[in-house]
Amino acid sequence: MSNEKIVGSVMVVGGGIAGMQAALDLANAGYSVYLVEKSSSIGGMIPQLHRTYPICICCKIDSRGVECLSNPNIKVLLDSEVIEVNGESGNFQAVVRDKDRTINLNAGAIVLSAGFEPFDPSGYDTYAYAQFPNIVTSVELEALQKPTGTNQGILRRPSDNKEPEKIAWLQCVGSRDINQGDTGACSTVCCMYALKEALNIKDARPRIEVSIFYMDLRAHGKGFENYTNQALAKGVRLIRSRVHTIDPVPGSDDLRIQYGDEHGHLQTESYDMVVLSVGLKPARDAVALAEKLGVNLDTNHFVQTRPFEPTTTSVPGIFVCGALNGPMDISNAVTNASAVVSQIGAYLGPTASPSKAKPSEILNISAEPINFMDVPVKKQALVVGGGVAGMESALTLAKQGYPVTIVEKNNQLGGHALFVSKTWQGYCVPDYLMRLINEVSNHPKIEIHLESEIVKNSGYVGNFKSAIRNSQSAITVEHGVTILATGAEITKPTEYLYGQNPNVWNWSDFDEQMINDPGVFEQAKTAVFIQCVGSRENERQYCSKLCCSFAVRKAIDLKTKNPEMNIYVLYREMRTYGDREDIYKQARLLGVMFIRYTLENKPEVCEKDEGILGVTIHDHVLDLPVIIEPDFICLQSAIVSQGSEKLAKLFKVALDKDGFFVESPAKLKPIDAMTEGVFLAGMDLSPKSIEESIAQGQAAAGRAMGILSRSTIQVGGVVAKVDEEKCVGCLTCVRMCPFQVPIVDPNQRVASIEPGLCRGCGICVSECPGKAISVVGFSDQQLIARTESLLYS
Amino acid sequence: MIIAEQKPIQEIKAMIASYQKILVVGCGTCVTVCMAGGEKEVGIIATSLRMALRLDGKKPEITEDCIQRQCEWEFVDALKDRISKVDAILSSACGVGVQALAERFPDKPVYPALNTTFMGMPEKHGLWIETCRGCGSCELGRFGGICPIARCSKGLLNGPCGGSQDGKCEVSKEMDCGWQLIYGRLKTLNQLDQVEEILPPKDWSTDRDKGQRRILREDVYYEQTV
Amino acid sequence: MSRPFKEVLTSGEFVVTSEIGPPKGTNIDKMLHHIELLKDKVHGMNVTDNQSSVMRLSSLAVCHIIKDHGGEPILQMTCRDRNRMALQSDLLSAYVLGVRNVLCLTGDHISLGDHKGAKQVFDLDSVQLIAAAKNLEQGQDLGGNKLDGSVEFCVGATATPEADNMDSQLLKFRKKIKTGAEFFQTQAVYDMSMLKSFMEHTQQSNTKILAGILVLVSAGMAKYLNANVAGVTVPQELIDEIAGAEKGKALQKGMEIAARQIKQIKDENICPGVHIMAIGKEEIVPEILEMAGI
Amino acid sequence: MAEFEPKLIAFCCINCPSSSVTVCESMGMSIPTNVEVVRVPCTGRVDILHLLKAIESGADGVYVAGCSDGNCQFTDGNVKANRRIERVKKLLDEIGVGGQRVEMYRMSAAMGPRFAEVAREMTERVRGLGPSPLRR
Amino acid sequence: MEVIQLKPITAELKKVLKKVDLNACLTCSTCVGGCIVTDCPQMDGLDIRKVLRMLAYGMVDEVVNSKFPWVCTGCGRCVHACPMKIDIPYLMKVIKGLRDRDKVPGILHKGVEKVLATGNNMGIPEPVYFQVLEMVEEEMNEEEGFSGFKLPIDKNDADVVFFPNSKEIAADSDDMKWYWKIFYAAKADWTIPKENWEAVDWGLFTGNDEASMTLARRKIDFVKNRNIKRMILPDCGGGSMGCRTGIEKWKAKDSSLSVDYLYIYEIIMEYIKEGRIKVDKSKNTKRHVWHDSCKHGREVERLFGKGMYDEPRWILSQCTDNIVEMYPTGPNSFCCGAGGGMWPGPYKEELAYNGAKKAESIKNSGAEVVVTGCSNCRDQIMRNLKKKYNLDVEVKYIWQLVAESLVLE
Repeated sequence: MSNEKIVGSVMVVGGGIAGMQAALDLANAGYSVYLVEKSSSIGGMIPQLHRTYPICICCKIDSRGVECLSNPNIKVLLDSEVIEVNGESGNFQAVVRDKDRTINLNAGAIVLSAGFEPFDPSGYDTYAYAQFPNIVTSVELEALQKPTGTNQGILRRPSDNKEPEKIAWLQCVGSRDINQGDTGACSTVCCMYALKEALNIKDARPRIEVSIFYMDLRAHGKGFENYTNQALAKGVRLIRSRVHTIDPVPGSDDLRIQYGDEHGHLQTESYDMVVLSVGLKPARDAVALAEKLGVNLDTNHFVQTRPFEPTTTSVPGIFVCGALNGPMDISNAVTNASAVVSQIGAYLGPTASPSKAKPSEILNISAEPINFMDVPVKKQALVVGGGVAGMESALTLAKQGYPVTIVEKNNQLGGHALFVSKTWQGYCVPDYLMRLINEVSNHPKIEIHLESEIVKNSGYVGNFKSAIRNSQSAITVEHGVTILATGAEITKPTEYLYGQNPNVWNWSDFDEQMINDPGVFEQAKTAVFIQCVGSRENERQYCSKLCCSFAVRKAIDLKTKNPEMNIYVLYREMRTYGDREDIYKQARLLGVMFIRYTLENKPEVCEKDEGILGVTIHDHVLDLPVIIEPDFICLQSAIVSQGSEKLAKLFKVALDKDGFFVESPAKLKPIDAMTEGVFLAGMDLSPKSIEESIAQGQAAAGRAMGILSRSTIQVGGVVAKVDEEKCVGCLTCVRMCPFQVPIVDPNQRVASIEPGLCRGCGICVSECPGKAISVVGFSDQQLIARTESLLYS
Repeated sequence: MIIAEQKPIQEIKAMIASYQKILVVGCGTCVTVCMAGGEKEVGIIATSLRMALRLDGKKPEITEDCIQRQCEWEFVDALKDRISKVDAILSSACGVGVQALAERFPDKPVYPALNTTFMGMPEKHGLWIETCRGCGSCELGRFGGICPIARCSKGLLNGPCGGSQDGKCEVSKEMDCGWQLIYGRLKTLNQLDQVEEILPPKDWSTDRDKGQRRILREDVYYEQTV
Repeated sequence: MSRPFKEVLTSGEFVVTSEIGPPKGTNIDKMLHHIELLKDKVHGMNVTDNQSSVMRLSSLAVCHIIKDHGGEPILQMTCRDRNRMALQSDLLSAYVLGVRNVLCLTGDHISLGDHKGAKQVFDLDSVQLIAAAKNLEQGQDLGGNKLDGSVEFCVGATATPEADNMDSQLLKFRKKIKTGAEFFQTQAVYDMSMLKSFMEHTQQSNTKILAGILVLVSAGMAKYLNANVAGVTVPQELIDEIAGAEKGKALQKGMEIAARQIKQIKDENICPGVHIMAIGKEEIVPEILEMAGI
Repeated sequence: MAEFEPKLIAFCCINCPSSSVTVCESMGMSIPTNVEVVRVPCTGRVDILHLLKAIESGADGVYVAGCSDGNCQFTDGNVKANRRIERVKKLLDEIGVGGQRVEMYRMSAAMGPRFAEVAREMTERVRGLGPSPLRR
Repeated sequence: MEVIQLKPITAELKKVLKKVDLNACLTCSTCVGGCIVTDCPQMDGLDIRKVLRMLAYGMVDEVVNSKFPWVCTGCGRCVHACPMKIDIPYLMKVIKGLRDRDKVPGILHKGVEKVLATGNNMGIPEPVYFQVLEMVEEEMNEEEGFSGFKLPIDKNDADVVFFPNSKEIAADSDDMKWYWKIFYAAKADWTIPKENWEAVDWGLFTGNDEASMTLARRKIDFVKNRNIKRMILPDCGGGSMGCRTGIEKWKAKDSSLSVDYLYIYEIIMEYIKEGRIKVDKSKNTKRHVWHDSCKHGREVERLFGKGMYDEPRWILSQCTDNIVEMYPTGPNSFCCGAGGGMWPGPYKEELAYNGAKKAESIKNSGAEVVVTGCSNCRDQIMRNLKKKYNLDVEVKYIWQLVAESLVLE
């Protein structure tokens, strides 16, 4: 650890999911934390929700709160408000007031994580929210659905306690609306939460009809598309229309919705309840505090961060994470919180020693005492992949003094970002990338292996050993943590005359050209961008996420250079989520035409004489074909996994059906792999933009700090053990373990289970046909004895 | 590996219903791996039988054991003491193991808990397929390593029958046409010429048609002298 | 009066054969009616051998009856029910009963029929059965023993012009030709373009291909064939055509289609002949031939 | 005669379902006293034998309370358990005890009263089936 | 098949359309769902979203030649909820202005020509105008309580000026009495112009900004020349909108220009509040409902910051205790269907269709008396919708209600 570093505590303002995560990660890395929460409990928004998407964490949130409250390194200040802050980065003095006293505290860094508040829809006179009891906000609906609520989980409508039969959701209430909603931005999460609410209701009471009125279905995140398809299959109805007015049905408490359908006809439907999917607004108090601190806000009043520094505010030493930074979902909030921790770690030294892990609940219920073993931690990291995510994580850890080995399969660092000219905001990527590569290449703690790959890995958290091989040599490194950031690939389109006509570009080639010689495109009279090329169809039922923003950015750049250019973006759903909505609007205002197509009605590209391109697309509004003769076409082809099977096997990380790494099923760990001590960042998890990759890279470093900052790590406990005498090497355990822990070494012929990796679920024990495995504390004998004693008592 | 599957509990029960003391013996080799008769399954069979018999008003004593291989005298012999205390043996081994027990313990009735099915392997965990018929004269070299005897439902040697469609057998759409597999593999290996030759009718004399087959290895043959 | 089938095959005439299905039982009245009806209209009557693995009166016995009635029988032999001994023995028997034509097939799997628990044989395959017949012609049995008195057959085999696995089917087809098959009766064909492309594979040999014409009796049958019978594909337009027929006229429409196809095969000289299958409705064959102008 | 009170064993995952127990308690809902809970790290740990033994030892019914779909901490321990429960049902049907005495329930903590509901539901079901034939 | 022909929008046109960011359109259908014209059978499948899309594609001629902008009443319910706040009423007005004047539907352009030439839309000569006024004046004098009533024409230094509407002069002259009675009862210092008195502004309805400006200027000049303190904006929604917009535009051109104006509601409120007139609630026991005219409410709010919602309701509450509300109401209320020149225009079937939503609102409210503040709205509801949609209601001007409730001392 570098000696010149200032040490200090950290003040985290806001005790929601992001604040808790930041506090816990900091505490685990040895920082004293003040967690300031203005309400009387921590947890933030999530405890108000019925369930969370895509996996429910409701049952975990309380224990997380308990973890914060009981952590010796965290001081939780409830009912508290920050009154005043003086000083500067490394040495802030804050005045915090709770119900009956004023506390002065010192902090080396401040984390703003006070989240959001739901938009108040009273301003929409057309939706008459205040007027009719059966129009509720999505947040109120969560409360109505909650099993601990007054209705004990049975949804009843407020006016007469009747169980509703038909419910409608109206999207974008307080989002994407500069008129009554007063916000241009998309709130990012509402499409998914509405789907979740609808699906939950449908699951509980299949006869209830659920409809969602929406503009663009923003199912851009990992697994979202799949979830949407499930919802559709289960009968959730999606209606593409923004509703003008909710009318009462005379003589009843029902509500009538008249809407313009996709063909411009008026449709009328009655509902028992209407849910307004309200958008996310930055928490007012937090915004006030941010302003007091001199922190810059963005156009939508969220805390602004610096280019390429997704958690750094305009004031040194003050960081932001969670929805105060902009609408985001839980996993992004958690990721950003961990990223903040790593950024603090890069300049501020810890004041305490890492907090010890609490014994888990499994231990409390086991039938025998559990023993652990302390094993020293190798204070070194291995980063696989030298793209943005990998480099950011490596650099962050190196800055804290930990040696890092980067293994990159290509002959240079940079990864996919090498072909990107600008971020969606318009920030110059090549400049940033060169800076980052220089810093990484010249950092004394970072060792870089280019054109190399990992060929072997063994060990467990704190004690990994990996073999790195290139064409000349093979070396072995020992490391306490592993960060996988191997990126993704771009498919080559197989349609739209790609490869047949020189003016049909794939977007990566296109953007590389934009870096080298944008003149090629800037003189064009007409340009066409086609979205979702190979995404969201056939075998690839997911959204490649960044293509919408990409096309919009490029259209703006081209249109700015050459306002006379006619630009057409042919899309299926515009997924410019969050602030990206601003550039979507900017592009429209510049005259870029956006034409929606469906899978049944895909654009047709043909080549006329002399290679002139022709595009036919059906205009979704006029219901007529449009013929465009573009000078070039840019295809936004799908982003796919680059074949991570080998690495996945080596590091015991699961792959999803699309070939991307699967994050821990322990829910609130979006960048932890299933194997402890292995972290995932960047596009190998799912397609994402550069700043999201940066955040994940930094977050991986933040999570890694929790391990590297310790001198020893505990191994053992509730783990599976193989009886070698009985084992017949049948491979059942190998095939059944969700974490690929057991191995049958061909030389040893029996299974072995590394206690450092085993999670103690006991699945292999129950599957083993030879009864050769048992799990400490939960053996067959113990469980059967317990059963019998209960029955005989 | 030998693949077997459990008989229905009622069928097993009917066989052993008249006995009071029964030993269920598992085998730790093939049938453990194919999840039909290892220690775990022995437990399930024994427990199930106890319950089934109790419902019939009986109170049998059913004990459990599992040995490494029921097809080896040494392992079988180790059961001697336990078997002497029971009225009947239920073997959850393959037919080989059942017969081994029967031969070693001539005074105890032995019953099979499994149907021994075929030689094969798991295609996926929990799905086993037959791949060898043990015909005694292996011609796999000619067929690209895929046996037409075991994997063509008609055992044809000169090409597929007309019932092959979409790569599947006429018997079941679940079953691959063995000949399509052979053809595809030989094509990949660029060895299609190997099947151009018209094969004469197979010599089945190595099959079991001459009665129980035996192999005697002079170099290792060793007459046990007690 | 019938002529030897072999003679017709080599005469260059357009060859027409039809199928005769033996009854399940001993009542042969209907079958005899069919034989009488067809014996002068077709060049050969092909008797199925426990077709679809359903046990029936034996092919050999029926062939003998046909012979008695003045028709030209073609004996179907499958490899499912007899081992090489029985097959050879039956071939000898056929010869002495005056049967001169034999069609060698593999046979359907036992599990498709009405004796699912029976032990199936498949000691020989169809190629080997052709070889066995040829071998008998040489005065030898498969055991290498000399015969006292040999046989002489016109040996046929089957092919599937619309098979989806054409490559591997052609492998066997070539072997059948090489072994000495003199004629082929094909699986039902509906798509003439596929038949044409199949015929390109036969150019080098002297063997005669008789295109299989399976008369459709309803749209349901067509759909059943598509779904369940390997190597048969009824094009959608034919299904539509049949489905579009007036009520009660589906069979008539099916006959029209069959006649049209036969006519096309003949007029365009696609194949040297046809083999008509009118499962259980053999009485319609003469009318079809008339409609086809034969 | 007093109403038959079935003895039930519930194998309960310590994650969502156990939280559900807590939620039930916090809502003042009681879990029927005839239900005995055996906690396991994951329902993936529940073996066929455990269920059979419970029935053999005199339980009138056994059920497994696992996490809801897609919510298993160990990816799919609940799914694996479910498959085993299906086999136990078949076995018990064959034996004559009746497969209905065994059930798998999936629940999330958010379903709160669900645990108590399930306990009552299963109790009712088994009450309807009567005492285990092995106890008669 | 018809194909969309892509046409670049001319620079000139771009300038015209510049004020409206029609490109901001999200094609979300909010406007379609809120527009009374949607699904009108006579529109050949055109709807507001399609019209915007056509313009975005440069299909300006097609839109200009279509009926749509003329059937659109400019009610502003679209822009009220449009998430991108696209000023569709303005856009429709601009498009109307692009139509060759000889192709302007019906009598609208002729009316404009007449008002420019003669001072009123119908070209009523001054002697006829005086004749009518004198006749009504005489009749007023005969009514109990109004003897001695004298019509103040072209009076200098008056407190307020009131503009009649040619429809009243030509056919419904009795309708003027209600105003006059109020002025009389309040002992108001008021006047009515001799020339250029037309309240209605068909320049607004035909996209003829120049004419609209001229009409506004005439009113300003009258106020200035006669030294009138305050101008009562015409009751006609379009008239008031055109006039007020014109005044603001003239003010923008000449910062020294100051013109005080107010709505009829405000002056009546003033009279009641100051006790200058008294009204008797007991006379009006039926269920009354207020109809919000778009161009007194929503559009005024949007363009000038405050709509006349509370003022008429307050007046109503002075005249009766039996008041109900329609739904939707206030800023979201439906247009009567006759705005934007639809009432005098030639599209009668469309006129009826346009009013369907309002008729439904009225029916659902259960009201027996519909009170309006715009002559267009009143005529549409009273003379058209009542019959077309079987509305069993009375329709009254708000000043009628006040006049009928007056307690004369």
